[in-house]
Amino acid sequence: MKQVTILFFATLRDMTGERRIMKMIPDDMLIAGLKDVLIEEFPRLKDIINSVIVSMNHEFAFNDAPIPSDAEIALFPPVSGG
Amino acid sequence: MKQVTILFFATLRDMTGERRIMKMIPDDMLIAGLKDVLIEEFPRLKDIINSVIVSMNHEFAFNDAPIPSDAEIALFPPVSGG
Amino acid sequence: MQNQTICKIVESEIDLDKLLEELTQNTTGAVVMFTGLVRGITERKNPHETIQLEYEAYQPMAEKMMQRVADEIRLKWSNIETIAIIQRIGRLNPGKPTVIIACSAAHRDTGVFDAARYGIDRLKEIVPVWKMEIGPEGDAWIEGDYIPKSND
Amino acid sequence: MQNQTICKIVESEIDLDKLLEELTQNTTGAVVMFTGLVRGITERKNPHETIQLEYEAYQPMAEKMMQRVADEIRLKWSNIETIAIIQRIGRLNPGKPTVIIACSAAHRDTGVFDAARYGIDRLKEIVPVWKMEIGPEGDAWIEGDYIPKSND
Repeated sequence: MKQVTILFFATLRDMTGERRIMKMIPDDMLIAGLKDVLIEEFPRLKDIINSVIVSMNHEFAFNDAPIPSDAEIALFPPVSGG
Repeated sequence: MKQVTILFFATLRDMTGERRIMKMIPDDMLIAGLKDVLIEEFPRLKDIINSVIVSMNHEFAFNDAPIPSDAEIALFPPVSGG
Repeated sequence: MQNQTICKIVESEIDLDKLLEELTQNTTGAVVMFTGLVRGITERKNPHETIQLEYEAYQPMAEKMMQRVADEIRLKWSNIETIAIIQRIGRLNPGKPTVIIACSAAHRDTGVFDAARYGIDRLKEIVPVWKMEIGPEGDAWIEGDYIPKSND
Repeated sequence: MQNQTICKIVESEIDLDKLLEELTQNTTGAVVMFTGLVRGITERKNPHETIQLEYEAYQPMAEKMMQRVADEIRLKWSNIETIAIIQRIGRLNPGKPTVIIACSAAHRDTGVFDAARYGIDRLKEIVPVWKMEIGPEGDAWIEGDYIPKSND
């Protein structure tokens, strides 16, 4: 098992009620697997998870990416800055 | 006869040694005729008169333009501002 | 003088005159600055009035992605000298500048306009910043529509 | 608020932050400012160092022609809101801003970049301003190469 930090921004923070959580995950878990775990914990994510953007250690991350120990993972909607 | 004011800018001022002169010209004189008069007065203009830009009352003016009374005419090189 | 890249998230006003100095090297003859501002009145698509916008950033990733935008600009327009990408966050009133993309170069025909244009377009795709509209009937997040690709 | 056009020759520093405010209406979301500066070192064509440039204008005609440039911009890009065209004259050191062309609009995809680009290109064709290079071996007028046409 390894520990990761998960951050939620904008609408994702509103939907989960969380800014930042810590999680223990299996060593071989990919981003796709982490999404399933999060949907279980936050059922409101289910309908929108495919449009959620995921970053890992400040880079965009996709379903097939393995997760290193102590990764900082963030979930957020499409950006709207500027 | 009518009176006109003639202004010289940049290289044209250096070549003529004048900033501003007043001139009496015939009533039916066009810009082309005025150029001839100025070449006579300032022979150094002869070689470059075709690349000299002429304005009349703050609009670009060309050889066939008639000259109204009290016109403000300016002679200058291609612009180089900015 | 070396070409500089300034990428930052700020919470206070952006001083354009100071920024222009930072963009100016001894070879610089042309600077293009794009400024995005909070519109008080929006007429396009969904016409509405804005009371305030609240900007939030995922700051370390945002600054990294701004650096990526700058790197992309340099790859496309190799004559660009200094690049500044600055996003202001927090609550902002209509009329306030929120983002600046500025590029300098020796001459104006070196892509300096296109580079600034590309910079703001890319910022709105990959830099993790979000804005919330503060309205009389409550607050609403404004969502973008760009889904990053594996080469972003 | 009405679309404004600011055309002027000035002899003192141009305050960009103040200018940005003048360009901002309640519908404005995007401003592009082009700044031209005195290069200390020029590498293109005839490489040289510049000590100072002295700018001279035929002021009443210059302001009229700036207004014409602004009118042309509005004809081509009807969504442009405020336009500012400001030329500084006098003796200027390297690094100093000499000309600003700025355009505002509601959105960045309304031609605001192209409008500013067109503005500086046209200024360098039809606005009667000249610059003289102040050099160690004497002074020399810099000449442009555009010959106005009857529709300028």
